[in-house]
Amino acid sequence: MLRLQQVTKRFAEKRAVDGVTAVIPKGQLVGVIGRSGAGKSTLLRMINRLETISEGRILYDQADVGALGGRGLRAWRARCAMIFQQFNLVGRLDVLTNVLIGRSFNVPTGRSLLKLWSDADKAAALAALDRFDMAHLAAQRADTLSGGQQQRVAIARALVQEPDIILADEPVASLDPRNTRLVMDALQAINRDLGITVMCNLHSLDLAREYCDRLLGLVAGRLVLDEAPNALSNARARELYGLEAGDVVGDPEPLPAAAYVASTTHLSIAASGIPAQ
Amino acid sequence: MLRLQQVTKRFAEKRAVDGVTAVIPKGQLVGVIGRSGAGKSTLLRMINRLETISEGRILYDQADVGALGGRGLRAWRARCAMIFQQFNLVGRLDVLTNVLIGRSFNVPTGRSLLKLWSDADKAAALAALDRFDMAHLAAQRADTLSGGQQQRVAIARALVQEPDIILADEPVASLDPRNTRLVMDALQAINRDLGITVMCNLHSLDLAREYCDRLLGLVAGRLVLDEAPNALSNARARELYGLEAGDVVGDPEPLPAAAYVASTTHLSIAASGIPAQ
Amino acid sequence: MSTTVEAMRRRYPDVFVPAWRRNRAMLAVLAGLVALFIYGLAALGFLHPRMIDGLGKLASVFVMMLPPDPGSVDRAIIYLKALGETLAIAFLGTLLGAALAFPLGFLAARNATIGRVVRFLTRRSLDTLRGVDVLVWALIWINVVGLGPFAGVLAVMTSDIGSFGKLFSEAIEAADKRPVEGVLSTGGGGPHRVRFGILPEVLPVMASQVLYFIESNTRSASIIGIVGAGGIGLHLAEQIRVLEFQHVAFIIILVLIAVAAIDWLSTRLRLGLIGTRRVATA
Amino acid sequence: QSWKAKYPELVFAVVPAENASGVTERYAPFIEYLSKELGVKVTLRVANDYAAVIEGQRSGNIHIGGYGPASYARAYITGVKVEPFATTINTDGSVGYYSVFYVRADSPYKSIDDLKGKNLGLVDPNSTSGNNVPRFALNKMKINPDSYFGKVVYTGSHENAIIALQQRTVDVAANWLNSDDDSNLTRMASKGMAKKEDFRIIYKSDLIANSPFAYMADLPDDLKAAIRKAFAEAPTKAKAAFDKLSDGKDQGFKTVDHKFYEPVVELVKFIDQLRKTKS
Amino acid sequence: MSSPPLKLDTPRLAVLHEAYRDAVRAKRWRSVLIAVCVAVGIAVSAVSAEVDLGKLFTNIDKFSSYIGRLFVLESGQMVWTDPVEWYWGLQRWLSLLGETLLIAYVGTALGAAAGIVLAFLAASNVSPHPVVRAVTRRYLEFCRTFPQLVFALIFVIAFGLGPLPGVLAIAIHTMGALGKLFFEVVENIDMKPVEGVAATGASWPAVVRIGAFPQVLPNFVSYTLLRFEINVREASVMGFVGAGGIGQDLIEAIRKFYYADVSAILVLIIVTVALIDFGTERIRHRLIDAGTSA
Ligand SMILES: Nc1ncnc2c1ncn2[C@@H]1O[C@H](COP(=O)(O)OP(=O)(O)OP(=O)(O)O)[C@@H](O)[C@H]1O
Ligand SMILES: Nc1ncnc2c1ncn2[C@@H]1O[C@H](COP(=O)(O)OP(=O)(O)OP(=O)(O)O)[C@@H](O)[C@H]1O
Ligand SMILES: [Mg+2]
Ligand SMILES: [Mg+2]
Repeated sequence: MLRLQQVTKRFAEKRAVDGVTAVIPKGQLVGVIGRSGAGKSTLLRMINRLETISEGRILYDQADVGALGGRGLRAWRARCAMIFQQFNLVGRLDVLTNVLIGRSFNVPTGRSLLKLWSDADKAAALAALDRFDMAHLAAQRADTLSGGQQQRVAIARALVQEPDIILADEPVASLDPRNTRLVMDALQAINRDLGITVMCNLHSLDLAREYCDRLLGLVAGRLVLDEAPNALSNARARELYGLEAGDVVGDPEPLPAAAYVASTTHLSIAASGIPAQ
Repeated sequence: MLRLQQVTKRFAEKRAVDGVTAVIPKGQLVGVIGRSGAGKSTLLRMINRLETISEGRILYDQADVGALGGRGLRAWRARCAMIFQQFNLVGRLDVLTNVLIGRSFNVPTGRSLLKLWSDADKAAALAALDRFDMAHLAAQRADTLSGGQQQRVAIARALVQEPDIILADEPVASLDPRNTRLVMDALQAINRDLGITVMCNLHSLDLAREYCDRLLGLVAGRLVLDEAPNALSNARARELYGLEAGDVVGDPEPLPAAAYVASTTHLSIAASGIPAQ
Repeated sequence: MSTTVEAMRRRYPDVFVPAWRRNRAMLAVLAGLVALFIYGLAALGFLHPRMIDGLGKLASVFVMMLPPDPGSVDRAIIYLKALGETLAIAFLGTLLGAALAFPLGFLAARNATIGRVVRFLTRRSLDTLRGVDVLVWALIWINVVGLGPFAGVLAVMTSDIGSFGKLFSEAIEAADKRPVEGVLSTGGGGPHRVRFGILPEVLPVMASQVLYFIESNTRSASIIGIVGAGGIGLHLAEQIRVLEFQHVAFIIILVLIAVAAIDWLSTRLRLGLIGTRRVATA
Repeated sequence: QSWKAKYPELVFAVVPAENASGVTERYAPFIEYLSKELGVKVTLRVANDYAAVIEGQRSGNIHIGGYGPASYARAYITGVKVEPFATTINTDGSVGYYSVFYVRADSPYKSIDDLKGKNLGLVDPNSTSGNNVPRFALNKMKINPDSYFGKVVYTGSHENAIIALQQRTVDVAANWLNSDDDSNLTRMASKGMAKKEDFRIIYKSDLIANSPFAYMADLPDDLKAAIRKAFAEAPTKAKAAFDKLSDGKDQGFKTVDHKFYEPVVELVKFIDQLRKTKS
Repeated sequence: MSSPPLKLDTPRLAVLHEAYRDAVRAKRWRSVLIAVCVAVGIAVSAVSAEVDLGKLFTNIDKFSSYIGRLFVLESGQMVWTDPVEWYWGLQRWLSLLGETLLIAYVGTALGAAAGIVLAFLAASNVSPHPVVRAVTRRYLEFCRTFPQLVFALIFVIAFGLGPLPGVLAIAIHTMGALGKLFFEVVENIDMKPVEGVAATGASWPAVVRIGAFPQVLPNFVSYTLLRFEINVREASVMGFVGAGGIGQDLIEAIRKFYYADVSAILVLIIVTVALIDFGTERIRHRLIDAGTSA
């Protein structure tokens, strides 16, 4: 059970996360939603302790996550896998090694330093890659992959960690529909079948509604919404995102073009020096 | 008018883009769709000449884009703005400067190197940022921004270029629904009102159908689909993405969980040495 | 379990080949280097019993240096003045060298040069500048400006251009190419690419190299002594020659303090430029 | 005096002696005295290397140079237009020093003849008393050191030569000596780094002329005369300043000319000749 | 199109512009302050260092005076007319060069290996503990500040004459110098991969080895090889402990004004330096472009 108690993160005077309190029971699939810059990534990063916690506490079962250090912190990180918004792969290493990094807590340091992974680990990594159609690229350098390919490598890395919790920061942002399905289904399957807690930042309300057991909504760092997805009315969602009516789900009604043209005009004046091609 | 003639890109023996031929008339809003790794980014990068063209030709009006060099190439790039999948901002510079870089072709080199931007340019950049709710962050360093914020900076940079063509590589991948609307509407408004051609890689078929005049579909680098969005049948889309029936648009029917568990089991066996928390 | 491994092995046999067998050439080179190293140790007398006997004597020399003592207050003042002079020469010479090497660094970098021939010629010129002994540079400059600190500035400058040019070019080559692409895609030219795509990233590296060289030139100061600029190096060499170890210790402590000060400054400056982003690495 | 307009500043360059410290302090009062006597500014430059003084005089940037005997000869041979005009007189009235070979007192060696196949420690290739004179002397004995001795090593400094002898790295070592109670060995003994009784001299060279001061040959004659006069009068007119130069170990200056250094020039030429047969 | 200069007319833009200016004002002041400090530093140093540009420019023609003499044989001919005479000592010089290379290699290898480990302990972004960091930094400072000459002397007294004390002195100095350069490289890396590895619970050595090391390897290699090159050139300093090599012959030739020998040896050294540089380039580019074997 993960407990957030008045968790706050300050950057200089700015509060990126502001007094968030929530209890996340084991085995839930929680979606975190909110506008860009609302503090979603920062919240997940604090749980993994990649950011220090400015105020408040994060507890897992009885342990105070904020107070961990040394091997205890490493063990916690190994148990709570993180999928990063920007993938955070080691660009100069190949795909397979990037995935195997997920096993480093469990492998003696000496072996991992020399990259002497066991065949079993390699097989596990390949299986995870294969799951996302990526095994054939195992030997390619991570920084030559396409965006979606990198994202899938990052997810495979989290899976081979065999964590208790997965923190996924927009795991499907760069993926096409089929891979989006693959990944969300995989997260759901892990969650249902192995009882792993999943916290997932999502931009698509459709996906959030479809897959999550519960939604947390952030606005400017504050938790303003905590309910079951089907209880989330369109009106609430609109508030959260500051949308015009009807924009929440696939019901197109674009903003009046005039709103844009107003500022566009400035632009074309400003650049009047350029011959209009 | 942009003409692609048998355009091909090889990385070693791999063909990332393979003999793509298409004619894109002025003022179209073209969506490029395809699975992750299909070659969408590579195609856009070749048009901007960030990748050399291995075979074939790209023509704009009469000019051979592949043969450009020196100032001609710079002029071409200034006219064909690129929005990158990974944003490609200069992390150590502030937001406003990053946007103003979009004006570098139009400003005398001396002035731009000293960052002596004119008030008009600054106003244009601020207007573009403001358009996406980002003007208040103008002085923040780009590498401390959230993912979606970075994406919006990148889009603002493209807009201040006042291009003839905008090449947008998944411009909404990291954005929440409201910002997705904002950006797509902005691209549409530019396209409609100023007649700027837009080529846009998109992962969401919903968005592609809603906004684009025409869709190009890539599979393993080959152009397999070129039609109007409403002509795109679900069956075709399914082929393109290799999806199960019903997966294309918001109609959930996840893959059987068993398929995943099969490989999950391997994982947990492979790591049998670790105490289960 | 073994079935999975077997299955995967069948499907992706390459992955299961041990890493060392995949890269034999690399391994051979490494083995060669290690062998040469061991040969070197033996040839240079490291594996000699004398080595162990000698370790005991080390301490006795340090004892001779205690307590550090400049002899008299006058001498301490002379040393301080000499240190100040050395700092001035090192500062000016290094800065000039860096300024002249700055454009050369770009010409010598693969991703910023204006042509392969230019790059080749620049790199070889830099090699020459570095390859020529500082003593030779000193003699050349003495012909122009005579003995004195100015010759020291010029000699420091010339010998640093070669090193800076090389270091700068390598920092530039190692820069991330994504921001560069971002700038190019807007129609930016060479100068823009350098100014916005490369400079923000390499400037902190360059700054720290310059600061390091100021520090290093303050320390070594051998050229400065040769060209008759006095400086702390001259006093140090003198005190070593006459075996006044307590004076030596005093001078070393002076230099240590100066170096620590420069180091502190350099850290502040550099972190100001790059901004810190610390991760608890456990 | 017409030369004052042309030479408003005279540069006096010296190299720290091998065996003394505080060169700047030593010279400061003397420079002040010179400046007062000559009536123009005299600037002291301390270089760490004779090569710098030689180059400086060649290019006309140094008007007065303090040389070692060998380095003066070097300047002469390489065509620098300089004239030596003064050298120092030691307390005992001598105007030079000696090069000696030491062996350990407990060793059986009595003369160079006993040392065939043993190891010789020289100081450094540029040292007069530590390299050139020993080689010259050996040559006069018809000995080619590189084949006669087992190994010839440069130890780097006079102190190192003694240390090397102490540690039996070499069996015989070259060194300098002014007189029996003033030598490198006595100075090391006073520091507790060596014991004088542990070593024995088996060879002592002819006198090596003391270090000369030399001015540029194309200075005006009256300036040259003024400089010579100032040097000659220093011990009487400015005793304190003069004594500081050598801690009172010198009596005064002796006027010399190039002839006085002819033997050293010969010596150096001999050494140069050896060079190409060395490899 | 006519171009009426666009003013910040809309009030909103004016406000935004003002806010931006306020925000960057502090930064700009800091830049100005640094610039002023550097300028003052230059002025003070120029006075102290007796900079005299007039002298420099009037005498600049003498720049080539010494260089010109370097290429003349004793016989008065230019060196290239008689390469055999020019390189009369080739055999000896080559063997000395070999010796120097070996000394520099062993010294650099010892120093660099220690420097790598210490660098990660000293870098503020990956150091395991602030105390470790501070202690390591002070230690590195000591190693590179303590004069090589003194180290060598101490080692001579301890171990006797020969290359050993020279190599040890070089190794210690190299450790201090490279350790510092290395940790600054480490402080400049992209932290995303490091976070990625740390987030899996990897141990400190593993985080450093996998997340940071591949990023810094090209820089480490080039710094190490540059240091190797410096050590090749500076091994001559060690001449007085009996570890001279080619440098000692060079210094002797310079001091005795054997011009042709100076140029001959310099050319040998320059070629060596160029070869090392060339090798550095090859290795670095392999690491930057392709090498998955970091
Ligand atoms: N520099 C490179 N070297 C080798 N292969 C590369 C390189 N760049 C791209 N590729 C490969 O080319 C293929 C196409 O990549 P591209 O980035 O164009 O895909 P994409 O359609 O944009 O995918 P995504 O939707 O995931 O971003 C991929 O398989 C990728 O691994
Ligand atoms: N190191 C930092 N320094 C200053 N501000 C920061 C830093 N990191 C994040 N922020 C700010 O904190 C806020 C929250 O950022 P965060 O990355 O958590 O947003 P997010 O909800 O993940 O947004 P997105 O959906 O766009 O990824 C943003 O306004 C961002 O600019
Ligand atoms: Mg985020
Ligand atoms: Mg892509």
